[in-house]
Amino acid sequence: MSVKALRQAVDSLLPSLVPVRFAAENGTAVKSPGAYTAPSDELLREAYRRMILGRRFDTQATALTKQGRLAVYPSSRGQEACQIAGVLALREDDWLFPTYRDSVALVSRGIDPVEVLTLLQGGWHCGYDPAATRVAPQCTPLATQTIHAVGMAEALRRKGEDSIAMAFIGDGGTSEGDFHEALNSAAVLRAPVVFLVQNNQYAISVPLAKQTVAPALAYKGIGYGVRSEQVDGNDLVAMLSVLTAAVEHVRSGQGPFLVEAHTYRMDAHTNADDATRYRQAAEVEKWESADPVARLETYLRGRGVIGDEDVEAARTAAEAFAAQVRAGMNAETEADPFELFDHVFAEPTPQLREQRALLASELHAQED
Amino acid sequence: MSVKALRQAVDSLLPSLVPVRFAAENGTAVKSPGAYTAPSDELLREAYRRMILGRRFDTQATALTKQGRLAVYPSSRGQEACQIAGVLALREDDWLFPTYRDSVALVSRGIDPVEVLTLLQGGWHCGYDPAATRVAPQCTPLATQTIHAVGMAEALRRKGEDSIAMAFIGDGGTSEGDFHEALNSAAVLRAPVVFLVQNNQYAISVPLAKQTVAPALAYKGIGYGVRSEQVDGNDLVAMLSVLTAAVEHVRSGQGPFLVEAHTYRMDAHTNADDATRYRQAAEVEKWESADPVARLETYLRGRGVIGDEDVEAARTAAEAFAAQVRAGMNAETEADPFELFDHVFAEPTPQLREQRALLASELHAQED
Amino acid sequence: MTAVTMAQALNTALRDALREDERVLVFGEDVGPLGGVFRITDGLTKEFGEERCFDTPLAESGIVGLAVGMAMGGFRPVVEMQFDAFAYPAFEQIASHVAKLRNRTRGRLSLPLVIRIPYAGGIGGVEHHCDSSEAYYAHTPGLKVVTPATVEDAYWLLRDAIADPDPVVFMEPKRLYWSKEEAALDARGARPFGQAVARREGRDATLVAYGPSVPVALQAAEVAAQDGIALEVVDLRTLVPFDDATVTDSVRRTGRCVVIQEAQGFAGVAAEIAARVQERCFHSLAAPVLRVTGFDIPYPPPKLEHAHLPGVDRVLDAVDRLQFDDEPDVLHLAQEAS
Amino acid sequence: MTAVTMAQALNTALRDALREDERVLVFGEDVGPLGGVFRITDGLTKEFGEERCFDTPLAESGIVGLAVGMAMGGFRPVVEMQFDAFAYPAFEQIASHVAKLRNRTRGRLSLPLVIRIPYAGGIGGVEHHCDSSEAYYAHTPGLKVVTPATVEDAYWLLRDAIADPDPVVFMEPKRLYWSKEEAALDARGARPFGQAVARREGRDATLVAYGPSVPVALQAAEVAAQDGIALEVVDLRTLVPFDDATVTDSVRRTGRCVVIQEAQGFAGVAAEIAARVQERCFHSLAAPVLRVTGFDIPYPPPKLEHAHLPGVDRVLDAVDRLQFDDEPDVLHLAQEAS
Ligand SMILES: Cc1ncc(C[n+]2csc(CCOP(=O)(O)OP(=O)(O)O)c2C)c(N)n1
Ligand SMILES: Cc1ncc(C[n+]2csc(CCOP(=O)(O)OP(=O)(O)O)c2C)c(N)n1
Ligand SMILES: [Mg+2]
Ligand SMILES: [Mg+2]
Repeated sequence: MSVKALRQAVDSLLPSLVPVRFAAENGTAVKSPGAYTAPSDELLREAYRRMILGRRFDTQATALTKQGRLAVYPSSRGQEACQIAGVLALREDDWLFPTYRDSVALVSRGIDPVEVLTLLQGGWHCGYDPAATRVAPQCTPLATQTIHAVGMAEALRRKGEDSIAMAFIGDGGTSEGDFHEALNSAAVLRAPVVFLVQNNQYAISVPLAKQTVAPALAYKGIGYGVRSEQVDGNDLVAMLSVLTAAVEHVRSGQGPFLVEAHTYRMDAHTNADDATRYRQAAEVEKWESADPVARLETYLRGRGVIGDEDVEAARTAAEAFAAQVRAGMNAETEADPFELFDHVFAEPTPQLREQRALLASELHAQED
Repeated sequence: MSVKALRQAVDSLLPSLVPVRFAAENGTAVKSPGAYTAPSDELLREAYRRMILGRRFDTQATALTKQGRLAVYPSSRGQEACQIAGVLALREDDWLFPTYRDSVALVSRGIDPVEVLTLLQGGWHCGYDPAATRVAPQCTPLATQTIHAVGMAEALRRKGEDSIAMAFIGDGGTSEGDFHEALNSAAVLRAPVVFLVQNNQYAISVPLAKQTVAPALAYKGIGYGVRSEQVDGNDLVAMLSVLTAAVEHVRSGQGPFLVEAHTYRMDAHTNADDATRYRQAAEVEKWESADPVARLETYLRGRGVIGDEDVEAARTAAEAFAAQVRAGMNAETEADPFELFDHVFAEPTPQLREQRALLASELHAQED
Repeated sequence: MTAVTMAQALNTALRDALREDERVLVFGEDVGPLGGVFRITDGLTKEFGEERCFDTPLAESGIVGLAVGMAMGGFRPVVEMQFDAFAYPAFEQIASHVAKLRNRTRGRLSLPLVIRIPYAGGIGGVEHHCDSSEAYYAHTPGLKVVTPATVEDAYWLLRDAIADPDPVVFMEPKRLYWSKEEAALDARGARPFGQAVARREGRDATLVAYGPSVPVALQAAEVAAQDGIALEVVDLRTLVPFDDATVTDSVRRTGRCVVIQEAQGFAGVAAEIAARVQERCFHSLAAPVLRVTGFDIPYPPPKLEHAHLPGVDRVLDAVDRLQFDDEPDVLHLAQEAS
Repeated sequence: MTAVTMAQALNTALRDALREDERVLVFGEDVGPLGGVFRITDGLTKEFGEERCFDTPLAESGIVGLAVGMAMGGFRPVVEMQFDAFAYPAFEQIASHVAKLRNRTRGRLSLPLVIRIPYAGGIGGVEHHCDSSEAYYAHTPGLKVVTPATVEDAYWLLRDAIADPDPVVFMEPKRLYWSKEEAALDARGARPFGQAVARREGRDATLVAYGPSVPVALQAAEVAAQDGIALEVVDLRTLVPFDDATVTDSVRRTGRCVVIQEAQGFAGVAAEIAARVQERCFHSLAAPVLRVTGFDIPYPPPKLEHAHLPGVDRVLDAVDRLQFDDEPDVLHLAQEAS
C-alpha cells in the first residue's frame, strides 16, 4: 500500500475530532457535519414522543423505588437520547443487547414496562421474552454482553438475515477485557454489530478521567480496524443521524461500527447510591442545562417540527403510560419457589428433583 | 482544546504510517526516520555479539530437543533483534516480563542458560531467581504478564526508583483481554512501562490476518492514550533506536509506550509443532532473506563498524557458549519430590504436612 | 468496648494496617472517595491520600494482575472485588498467578496480597450479586481462604490476612456487614489464624459452619436446646488452612455432625468437610455426616431466596435425621420425585 | 470394529455431528487448518469449510461469549479451550452466562453449546498445561460436566453433549487421547447420558473413578484380584448429572468405597462423592469412604508428576486401609510430621 493509501485507511477509521452535533446545548441548530444527514421530521416527531415517554417512565421508576415498589433502579435520566436513538435506528428484527441501565431503551422498544422492571422488582429474572422481542436480558456483568452481540450478529449473517445486532455499554465497561475481545472478534469476523458506548462520565463513583486517558473512547476503534465515531449523546438529532449511518454501514456488510456518545448520568448510579460523595452539584447543574429532552424540544420547536399540540399530546401519553406502570407495579407478582428447579436445565437432573422434594417437604412442614 | 490542538494530540499518539527502519532487508542503510537517532557504534558492536550468541543459543536449544535433552523449546529464531534490542534498551535495575518465547532475551540479559531452560527441561519451575535478575518468570498464560509489568512499574515509581518495566507479548497475545486492561491501567496510572509486541505473524497456526484487521497492532495505543510506534523487528538498529527512545520516554515520567515489532517466527511454534500444516515454504523463504542476524552483519560491515575479526570473535564466543549449554544440559538435575510441598505457602499447612507424610510412606514402601 | 458492625471492624482493620505498614495499599472499584459500595473503605482516601487508597479502571483481571505486580515489587496490596460474581473475570489471574507464583519461583517470590470479596446472599440482591464462590478458591492450591462470622474475627482475620506472606482470599459474608457486636479491636485476640473455634458447646451433635452460616447454626442450636438437644457449633474461620483437629475432636465427642454451607451443595466446601469428618471419625459416628446447603441452582431472585438459603428449619430437620437409619429422608423424597 | 484412539473417536464425533446437523459449528484456537494442538479437529476445515470449523482470535472469554451469542442465534457451537488452565480467562462467561442463561430467561432461551477442555496431566506437560479443573465446573449450577474414560464413550458422550439442549463442559483426559480400543462408533451405544457404569464387577469394595483415573482403578483392581480381593470399578462418565443409583447400589453391596480423582483433593469432586456415599450408604459401610487424589499443590513439573498422580499403589494402599479402625494411617503420619 502506498503511504497515501495507508494514511487514508487510517483516517477512515478515526472518529471526528469533536463530537458530532446538530443542536447546540440551548437547542439552536448548529452547522451540521458534512457526512451525516438529519433524520426526517416525521422520525424526529416520533423520537420526541418517545423522549417524553422515556423520561416520564424513568422518573416514575425512580419514584417507585422511594415507595418500595422497586428494589433498585439505575436511572437513565440524561441518557434518553442515546437509548432512544439506538432503538429508533434498529429494525424490529434487529437484536439489542442492553445493560441494566437501559430500561428506557427497552420500554421504547415496546416491551411491557412491568416486564422490563421484573428483575429490579426482585422477581423472576429478565421478565420479558428475549426471543420474541429480540432483546437480550439486561446484562449486569459488565461488557460481557458485547461478545454475545457479536455472536448473535455472526449468527444472523450466517443465516442470511440482513438484521444486525447492537450492543450498549457504559464508559466504565469499556475498561473490561471482554469489550476488547468483542471489538476484535467483531472486526475479524466482519460481524454486523454496532457498539454504542454511553459515556455518561461515571462508573458508579469513578469519573472518566480515572477510567481512560485516551482523547476519546471512540479512538479505540482503529486498534481493531473498526470504524468509529463520537457524538454529542445529549443531542437526539445527532445520535439518530450517526446511529442510522452506523446501522447502514453494518447492515451493508462493511463490518462493525463503534459509536461513543458523550452524555451524563443525571441521577446517582442507582437509588441506593449517594452521588454527593463523589461529585459536585455545580457539575450536575451544568449538565442539567444540556438536558437532552429540553434540547430536542427547543430544537424541534425552533424548526417548526413540533408545536404546542405535539408537546401536549406527548405529555398526556406519557402520563397515561406512567399510570399504567404504577398500576402494573401494584399488582403483586407471584413467585413460585418450585420454579427455581425448572429452568436450570431443560430437564431437571435427579439431584434437582431430590432438592425440589426436600423444599416441598420443608414448605409442607411450615404449613403445618 | 482547539481543534488544532486536538489534532496534534491525536497525531502524537499515532505510530508512523510505515514501520521504522534503518537497514533495508539486504542490509544497506536507508534514510533514517527523522525522530530516531541511530545507536552508537559501540552499542551496535555489543548488539552484534549478542545477536550471534543469541542465534547460536537458539539453534543449540532446538538441537537439544532433537536429542531429547529438552522437553520442548519455542524458538526465537528470527526474533533475535526484538529480544536483544529489548534487553539492551534496559538497565540492569529495570524489570523484564518475558513470555515462554523469550529465552534469547534472558540469555542476553546474562541469566545462566541452564537456568533459563530449567522449565523447558521438565524440571523445577522458572529456574532463575526473579528478584535477583529482575526478570519475571517466563509467562505462559498469554498477556497476563503485561499487567504484572504495570504493577511492577507502578511499584518502582512509588518507591522513587527511576527504573522501569518492559513487558514482551506476541501478536496473538494482544487479542486477550488482559492486554487491554494492562494498556489501560498503565495509561491511567502513568506507569513507567514499555510494551513490546513481537508480531511474528503467527499465534501457533493462526496468521495475523485472523488475529486482527487493524492497520497495525501499534494503532491500539491511541485508544488508551498510549504513545505507540511500529518498527521493522528484523532491523536491530531500528529496534534499538526506537526502544531506547521508548525507554527514555517512560523513564522520564511521560507514561507508558507501546512498540510493535514486525518480525517472523522462522521455526515452528515449538519443536512439537508442524508448521507445514498451515504455512507455505515460499513465505518462510521470503522471510529467511530478511534474517535479522545477517542483515545486521551486512549493515555493520557496510558502515565499517565491524570487520572480519569481530565476526570471527563473536562466532567463537558463541560456539563456546553453545558448548557450555550442552554441558550444562547433560548434567542431570535432581528433582526432589518433597519440595513439592515446600513452596505452596511460606509455611506448609497441616494438610500439606499430612500429604507430604503420605508421599514419604509411599516412597518408603517403594524402596522396600 | 463499644458496639461496632462488621463493616466498621473491617474498615478499622484496613485503617490500622495502612497506618502500621506503609507497604499496604488499598485499591479496586469505587474504594476511593465513595468508600466502596459497602463503605468498607470509607474515609481511607481522605486519611491516607489517593496514593494509598485509590480507584482503578473497571477491570477485575487488571486489578488482581496489578496487585500481583505490585506485590512482586514489595507492596502489600489489598484489593476489593465489588461482588462475588465480579471476581470471575479475574479467575485466571487468581488461579494461574496469585495461587502459583511462589511455587513457580521455587519460593523466591512471595505474594503477600489480599483479595477481599463480599459474598453470599440474604440481602435481596439482584442476579450476579449473591454467589457463594468460596469453593472455587478453596479448591485452588496456593490460596488461603478466610471467612469471618463475627465482628471481632472480621477485624483480626483481616489483619492476619494482610500480615500473611501468602495470598489470601478474604470472603466477607455481606449479610453480616451490619451485624453488631461489642468487640475489642485494640488488643490482640487470642485465636491464631488457621484455627477453628467452638462458638457453643454441646454433647449431642456438632454443627460445622463458616461465614454467613454461623449465625444460622447458633440459632438452630438455641432452638434445639429448648428441646433438650445440645448442639456444638464450630466456626471454621479459615477454610484453607483447615483446622482438622478442632472439628475432629468435636465430632469424636458428639458422634454426630451436620455441615452447613450457604453455597450450592455439589462439590462445595461442605462436601470436603463431610468427607474429611467421616474419614477421620468413622467409628465414632452414630449417623452419617449430613450436609445442609443451598440448592444446586443459580442464586435465586430476592423474592425466592428464602426458599434457597439453608435456614434454621433445614438445619433442625437434618439434626432430626441424625438419629435414624441408613436411608436419609432425602432418598425417599427422591423416589417420590422420580 | 477397528481399533481407534480416543482422539480419533472425538474427531469422528465432531465430523458426524457436523454432517448431521448444519447448526453445529466448531471453533477456537488453532482448530482450523492445524486441526488443534491435539489434532481433535483434524481435517474438519478441509471437509466442512472455514464457515463450519474456524480459528478465532486468541481470546478465550471472547470464544465462549461468541458461542453464547451464536447459540442464542440458533447455532450449536462446539468450542475448544486449548488446555485446562487456558479456559480460566473464560470463567466469567462460563459461570455467569453459559451456566445461567436458561434460568435468567425463565427457560425462554436454551444454550445448546459444548465447551471441550483437554484436561489433567500425565503427559509431561509444562506448567499451566495439566490442571484438573473439573470441580470448578461441576460446582457451578447450570453446567453439565462430562468426562469420558473409554474410546467408545468419548464418541457417544460427545455426540450426546452436542445434541443436548443445555451447555456441556466436556472434559477430555488428555493422557487418554492416544489410548486405543476396538470401538463401534457407528451404532448407538446402549448407555444413556447421565448414567454411570460398572467397568468391572467385584464384591469386596467399590472404586469410584472418572476420566483419567478409570484406567488406574482398573489396573488396581487387576492387581488386587491377584491377592484375592475383588474390586468393583464404577466409571461415572458424567459428573453432572450424577448417577447416585449406580454408585449407591454398588457400595451397598460391597460395603467399602474408595474414590479416585487426579485433581487436588480439597473440595474436589471426590469430596462430593465421598460425602454422598456416606450420606446414602452409612449403615452398609464397614469402613470410611476413602479418597485417593492428587495433592493440594499446583500441578508439578514433568519430572515430579509421578509423585503427585494417584497411581495404582496409592489406590491399593487405600484399599488396604478399608479394613481397619477409626484412624486412617494418614493421621498417624500427620502426627509424625508435625
Ligand atoms: C464485571 C463487573 N464488575 C463490576 C460490576 C459492578 N458494577 C455495576 S455497574 C458498575 C459501573 C459501570 O459503569 P459504566 O460501565 O460506566 O456504566 P453506567 O453504570 O455508568 O451506565 C459497576 C462497577 C459489574 N456489574 N460487573
Ligand atoms: C491464555 C492462553 N491461551 C492459550 C494459550 C496456548 N498458547 C500458547 S502459545 C499460543 C500462541 C501465542 O501466539 P503469540 O502471542 O503470537 O506468541 P508467539 O508464540 O507467536 O510468540 C497459544 C494459543 C496460552 N498459553 N494462554
Ligand atoms: Mg458510566
Ligand atoms: Mg506470534
